[in-house]
Amino acid sequence: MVARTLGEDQLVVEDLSVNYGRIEAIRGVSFRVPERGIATLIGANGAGKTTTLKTISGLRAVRTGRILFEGEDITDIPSYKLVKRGLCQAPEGRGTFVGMTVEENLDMGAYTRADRKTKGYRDDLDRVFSLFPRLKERRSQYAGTMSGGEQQMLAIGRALMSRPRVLLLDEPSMGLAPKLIQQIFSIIVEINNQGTTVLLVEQNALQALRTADHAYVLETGEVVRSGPADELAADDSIRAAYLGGDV
Amino acid sequence: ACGGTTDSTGGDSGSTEAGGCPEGLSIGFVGALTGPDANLGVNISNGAQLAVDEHNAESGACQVTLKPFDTQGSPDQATGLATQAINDAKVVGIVGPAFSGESQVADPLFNEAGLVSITPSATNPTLSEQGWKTFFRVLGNDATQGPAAAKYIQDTVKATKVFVVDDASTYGKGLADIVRSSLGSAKIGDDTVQKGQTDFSGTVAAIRASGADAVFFGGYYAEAGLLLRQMRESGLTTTFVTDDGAKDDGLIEAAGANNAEGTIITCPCLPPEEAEGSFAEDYEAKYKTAPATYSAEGYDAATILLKGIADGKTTREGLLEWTAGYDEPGVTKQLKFNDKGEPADVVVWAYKVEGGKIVTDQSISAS
Amino acid sequence: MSETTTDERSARPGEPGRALLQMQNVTLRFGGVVALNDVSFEIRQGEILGLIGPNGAGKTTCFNALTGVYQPTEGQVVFDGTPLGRRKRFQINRLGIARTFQNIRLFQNMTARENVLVGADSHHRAGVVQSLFRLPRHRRETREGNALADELLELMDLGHRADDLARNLSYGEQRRLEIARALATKPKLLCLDEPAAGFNPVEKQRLMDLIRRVRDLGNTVLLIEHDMKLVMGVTDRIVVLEFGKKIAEGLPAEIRDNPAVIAAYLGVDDASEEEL
Amino acid sequence: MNVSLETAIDLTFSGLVVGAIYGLFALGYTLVYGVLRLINFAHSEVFMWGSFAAVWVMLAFHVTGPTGVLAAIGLLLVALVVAMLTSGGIALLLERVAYRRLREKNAPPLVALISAIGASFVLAEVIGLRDKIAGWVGLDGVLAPYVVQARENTPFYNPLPSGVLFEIAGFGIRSTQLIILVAALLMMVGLDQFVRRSRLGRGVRAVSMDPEAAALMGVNKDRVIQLTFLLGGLMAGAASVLYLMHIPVTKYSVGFLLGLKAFTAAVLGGIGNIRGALLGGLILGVAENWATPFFGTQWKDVVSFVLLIVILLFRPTGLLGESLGKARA
Amino acid sequence: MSTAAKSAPAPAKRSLGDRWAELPKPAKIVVWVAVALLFYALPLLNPPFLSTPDSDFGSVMFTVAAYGLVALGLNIVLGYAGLLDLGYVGFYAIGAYTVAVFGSLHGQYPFWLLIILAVTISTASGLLLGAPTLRVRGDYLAIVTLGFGEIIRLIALNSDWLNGSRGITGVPRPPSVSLFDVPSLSWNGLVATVDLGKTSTFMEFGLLDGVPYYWLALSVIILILVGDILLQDSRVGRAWEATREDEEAAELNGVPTFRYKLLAFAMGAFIGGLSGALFAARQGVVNPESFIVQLSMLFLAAVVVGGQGNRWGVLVGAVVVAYLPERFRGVDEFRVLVFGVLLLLLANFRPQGLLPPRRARRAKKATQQLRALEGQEDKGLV
Ligand SMILES: Nc1ncnc2c1ncn2[C@@H]1O[C@H](COP(=O)(O)OP(=O)(O)OP(=O)(O)O)[C@@H](O)[C@H]1O
Ligand SMILES: Nc1ncnc2c1ncn2[C@@H]1O[C@H](COP(=O)(O)OP(=O)(O)OP(=O)(O)O)[C@@H](O)[C@H]1O
Ligand SMILES: CC(C)C[C@H](N)C(=O)O
Ligand SMILES: [Mg+2]
Ligand SMILES: [Mg+2]
Repeated sequence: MVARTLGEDQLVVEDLSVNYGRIEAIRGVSFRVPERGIATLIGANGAGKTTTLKTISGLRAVRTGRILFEGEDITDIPSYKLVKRGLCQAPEGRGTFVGMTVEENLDMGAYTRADRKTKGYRDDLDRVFSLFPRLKERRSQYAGTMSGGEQQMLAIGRALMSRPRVLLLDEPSMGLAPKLIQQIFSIIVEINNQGTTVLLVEQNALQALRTADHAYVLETGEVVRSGPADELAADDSIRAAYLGGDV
Repeated sequence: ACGGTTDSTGGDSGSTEAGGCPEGLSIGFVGALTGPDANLGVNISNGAQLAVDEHNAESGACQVTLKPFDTQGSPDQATGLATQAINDAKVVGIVGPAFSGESQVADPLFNEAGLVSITPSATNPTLSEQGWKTFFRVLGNDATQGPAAAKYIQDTVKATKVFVVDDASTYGKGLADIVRSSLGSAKIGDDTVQKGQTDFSGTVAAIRASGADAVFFGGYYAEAGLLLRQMRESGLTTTFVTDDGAKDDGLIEAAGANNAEGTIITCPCLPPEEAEGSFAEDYEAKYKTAPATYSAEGYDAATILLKGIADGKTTREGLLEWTAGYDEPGVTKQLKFNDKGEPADVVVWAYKVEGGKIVTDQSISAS
Repeated sequence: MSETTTDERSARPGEPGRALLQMQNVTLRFGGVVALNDVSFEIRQGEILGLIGPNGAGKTTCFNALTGVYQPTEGQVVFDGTPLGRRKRFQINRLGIARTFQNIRLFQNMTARENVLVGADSHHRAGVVQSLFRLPRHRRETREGNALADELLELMDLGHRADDLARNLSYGEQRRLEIARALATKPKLLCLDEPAAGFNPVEKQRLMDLIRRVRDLGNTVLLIEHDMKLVMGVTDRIVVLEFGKKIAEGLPAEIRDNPAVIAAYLGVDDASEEEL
Repeated sequence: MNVSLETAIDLTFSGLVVGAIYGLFALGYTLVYGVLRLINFAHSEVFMWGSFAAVWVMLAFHVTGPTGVLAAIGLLLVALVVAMLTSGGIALLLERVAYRRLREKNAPPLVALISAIGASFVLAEVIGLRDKIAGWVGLDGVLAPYVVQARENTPFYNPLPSGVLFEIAGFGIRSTQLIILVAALLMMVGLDQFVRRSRLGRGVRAVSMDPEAAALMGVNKDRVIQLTFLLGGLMAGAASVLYLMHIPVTKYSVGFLLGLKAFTAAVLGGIGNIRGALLGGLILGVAENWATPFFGTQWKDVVSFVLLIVILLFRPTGLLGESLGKARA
Repeated sequence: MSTAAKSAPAPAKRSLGDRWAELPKPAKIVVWVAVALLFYALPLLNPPFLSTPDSDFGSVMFTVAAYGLVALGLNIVLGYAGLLDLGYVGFYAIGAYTVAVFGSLHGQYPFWLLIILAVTISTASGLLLGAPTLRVRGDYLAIVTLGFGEIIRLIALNSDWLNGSRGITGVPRPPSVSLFDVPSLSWNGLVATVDLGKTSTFMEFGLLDGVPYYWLALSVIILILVGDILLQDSRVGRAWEATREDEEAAELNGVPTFRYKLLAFAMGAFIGGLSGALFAARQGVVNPESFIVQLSMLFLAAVVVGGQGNRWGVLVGAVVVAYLPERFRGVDEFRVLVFGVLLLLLANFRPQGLLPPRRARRAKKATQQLRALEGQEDKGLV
């Protein structure tokens, strides 16, 4: 699957530590995502995956370490500025705007874009709608009344509307039907092929490892393993711990 | 220090000292010194202060201070302040409370504590009918002011259709109700507004709709001024008649001099310039302004107490007895009370706004 | 916990056990959206019934219809012989239906035990007077409630977290606490809405065991889940919805091979399924 | 009571005038509620400061009564700008002092209400004690006209001569009233358009629904919040000048009762909704006026509260309130 | 419920709370009684610094107690059931007016009957207000209740039957049973002398001495506290909290939330009415002006500043709100300003309240245990 030529490191995380009060959620996490690459973070519940993504997006304060985006230090840059720079996250638990319609939610994805109401914008909207026909069908339904999986589609679609150069996805397959999960992963590959770098956090480790180039395994806040995704997927201890082993 | 623990509340321990001069002796002034209708209270307090100063300046006088209890004109505040005054054993007499509403709540407490209170201004007639032994007032009440106002409206203004507005206060509503019944069928419309209200559009519309040729307002100057202004600004030229609670420059200020022109004000108070002796000059010398509404009455009320103290009545009981039996000329009238605490001598005056000032018009005969 | 008798719970896959709950031609519309379209199926005493279908098929809506959150536009839900009609939600709960939520909804600022106690309280009677004067009923119910809570927390592997605030529990613990709370209401029917969402395979495995244990204690379980391994591994029968309509019903093996289900839901080439 | 056509027009028109002021004032409550889901209790003081700014402008220009029309318009515009800036500034200060820290600390929402009550006391008392405060810094002499009788009514001298413009069924529509009504409506329409056209409206709604997700979409939460406070403040400042043109006195506590009305108006119309504030204000103003001939002025507040309660029972989120798609079970 | 203490490794430094929890029951009772006695004796001890220089300490203590009672009541509504009531003063007013109307203006009923009437009528009004309006959503409930409070005041102010703005005087006091005199202390610096000149007569309810009223109110507080403790730790208390946390989830777990909200409202009204009745009996007069909206805000401030949901906290809050302004009457005109600043500071620097509810404390405790488990040291922070 690593047919693409990877560029330079676009996103670099160095020695990152983050606390919730006095609880250390992650400790000294380091990894890098090359341009046009797909990296994945896997790990059990509470390992610190979400925290890592939120910190990259500027939602959590860093205790130590730094984050580089396209060579620039973005450690202390607030999240709303990062979107403009091309870094966007589809948050865990969806975070749709429940009182807005589907269409308004998608529009929020394009909040920082100057080209709203232009063709480019409409094309993007059409693309999201063609990826998720259900959203088109329900464009004026309140997001809060959408089903769990429909909201998940909306969250991903919304993130796409910002035309990110780096897309952070936090458990995009959560709550989706099996058929749609396959679809989601092919969408990830597709947008990656179109040039978007992806950092993927997944419980569905097997799929994630199949999609990604490189993988990092998080355990209680620390990176305990890393390597090319296919190698890890073949590793017995990883299989036992995260892929459901021999069931 | 002196007197040891004379802190007892009823004043019983103090009676042994009759004739002496306890240190820190004071009389209290209970009334609004701040708040929306503060001018009225300040005038009275100034009058009383003048009396105190004059008393203290007498050689060998027992030094007295005037202790202010600022009710802001609110009965709610008055309860606590009255209790505070009662608890302060050094306070042997009260000038006030100034307004009827606060009198209503404070006087029963004074009565229970046996603390004499002489009001220079509260005019609600029911105050003297509660059987309070400590209640005295040095001016006529609204049972005379009300009919007098009605008489003036009908005889002098020659209005036949009168719209009566009150502010729901003890005083304003009490007085307005008396005016209403005195007017009889000449009263063609009614409204009650609220203290603190500023927008009177509804009332103005109702007045216009009634086609009244005179409006009587029972209440204080803050609301009277605004109502008047809004009437005039909406083009109503109806004669505006109001009461002692509105007899203050604050009325003219709130209404605007042009709008206030020609307003009639009734008051059971003596025009200060008519006061006996050198009161007006002394007042002006001290405060750099002419005495205003009820300054002279305040002076009189304080004087009664101060003369008692000078006579050695430095206990609450002593002063109460002294006041009940008082019969001497004051600057406003002969000061002498009946068994209800009402003054013997009562006159109601009409005033008029002319050239941006309140000037004396005429006295209205009571009958 | 042990209201059901042994013979009732012995209903096995395919066996025609007594129908505990019947959806009878239920239709539910939201404006133009038909979330449920003439859906009928039944849940039998003592079984684990899987409810699957694509996203937005109407599974959660089904839960909402049978717990009183929404009223069916047409048709009715019959529980244990009684039509639910316009019963209030708490009344339906007291009839014996308990549920968990697709998005966890615990009483965040109460301890784990208190969360379970709220559930246990649903079949208690003590009111203000009883509580104020610590009358016998209050004391008995407190005793029983605490015993039940301990038992259930233990069952859900939460014994050590009994006195922690719900919001301080980890995600998986919160999911299990939700189940404990629902069980505390002594339901005849327990409805689980995607209980394994966000779990990794190991945790899913543990959850499967748990669900079986709950069933073995005499409960009937209605399970919504997208994880096929879990669904296939634990359910006795499966009902499949698509666009608000029932498109299939049967044993897990039948469903797995049902072409309509594959087309609508499972997808043709389910690689992960093969591999596992 | 028989109400003639003239009286009906009188009651309705003057009700609309007051109602428009309520509506303008109510925007501050609605905007802040829209984004923070909090009742900005100190908004009444934002209004009050604006009114004093306007009074002081007239004092500074030694206005003591009607002037020529052109001069009057100039003066009123100056007063309007100064009052709006003052109120806007106070609103920003309020956000900074009473709200920001609490937001950062994720404090329970009611605490913000208490913080706002505290701020409201402080803001009101500073005006109520301005004579004393000026005394401390030794400026009481210089500032005398601005600080006299700090607790009492302070008059506003309207430079605009008022006269009847035209009559409807015998009722004279006066210039001041018409100006107030038109100005208030214009400002509200302007704000509504601004919020709709700019990204602000969307940002506000997003922040109120899910601040974290909003940040991830590129919404600068702090900026959005500041902007809502600022806009609410500017509108309150404008409302205060219009109010003074209608009722030419103010005092340190003027905001309280009016704020209560404005807040009621906001809720009546559906709090969080700009057009709702306008609608609520107008309805409230008219209803209050009509209460007078039927029940007496003393009952008008009861009438408006009962009206509010009845409306809420039938429309639980107010007249134009959005029926929020709630998070589902 | 001390299992947590058992299972968790004991933190290095035990907090006061832990040590208290470990005391044997008789010892606890002794401490409780001692504390209660201290509170009864407070106005007689007249402690220097604590005592109010500018107003009668006994009267101030009564006011504090009345506010404390109100705060306890509002705490049930707000702290437990999570209902924002901005018109709580309405119930206070109803309680006060009931006593005044039937004790003075339109009747001469005996005092204790008046109290019963007062709580009955205020509870009924709580039910009457709650039944239709408790279906209204959270924030809207705030304005509905605010309106209710205003309506009550306006009715009192404008209805002739209630004497309008004149208010009602001659409200009956509790029947006195003058038994014996209790002297109070007088302080000169830090030296106390027994002041025989200033005595309080044991249960003589007169005009001047606020102390017996304080004793009465304190006794009522203790009764309510006991009830509050028993109720909160019961099915009812849990149902309230569950309703506050997540109404729908509570409903689906068998809690009839509407009924419990109404119950909380009614109990709040009961306590508010009771407090109002005591207030009227102490004042001897009631007046519509005593029941303005701002008072509701003060009540609310007491609950929030103290720590909503914690009964001890809200009592502390009541002290802050009722006592501090009296203590510092010296700053007179600046009282409100200072109070405003104080509210601002408290809100910003103690957002959880002076005594946060146990849930916040429990969360903190959990954090500590977690740290202890992780083998980290517990630096600072009790
Ligand atoms: N708001 C918070 N307050 C306190 N602790 C938190 C908070 N959010 C997360 N944590 C803790 O931080 C750690 C890492 O959590 P995080 O959500 O990053 O894990 P995760 O790997 O994303 O898990 P999951 O697979 O469940 O999403 C956990 O121990 C968690 O309990
Ligand atoms: N209140 C509502 N208003 C409008 N449409 C609604 C409402 N509630 C649900 N729907 C729609 O009904 C359909 C069924 O939703 P439901 O939540 O039952 O799906 P689901 O099967 O649980 O899906 P998922 O697996 O994604 O959770 C969806 O298309 C949803 O958008
Ligand atoms: C000072 C006076 C205007 C008071 C008024 N006469 C009253 O009775 O309240
Ligand atoms: Mg996560
Ligand atoms: Mg669902």
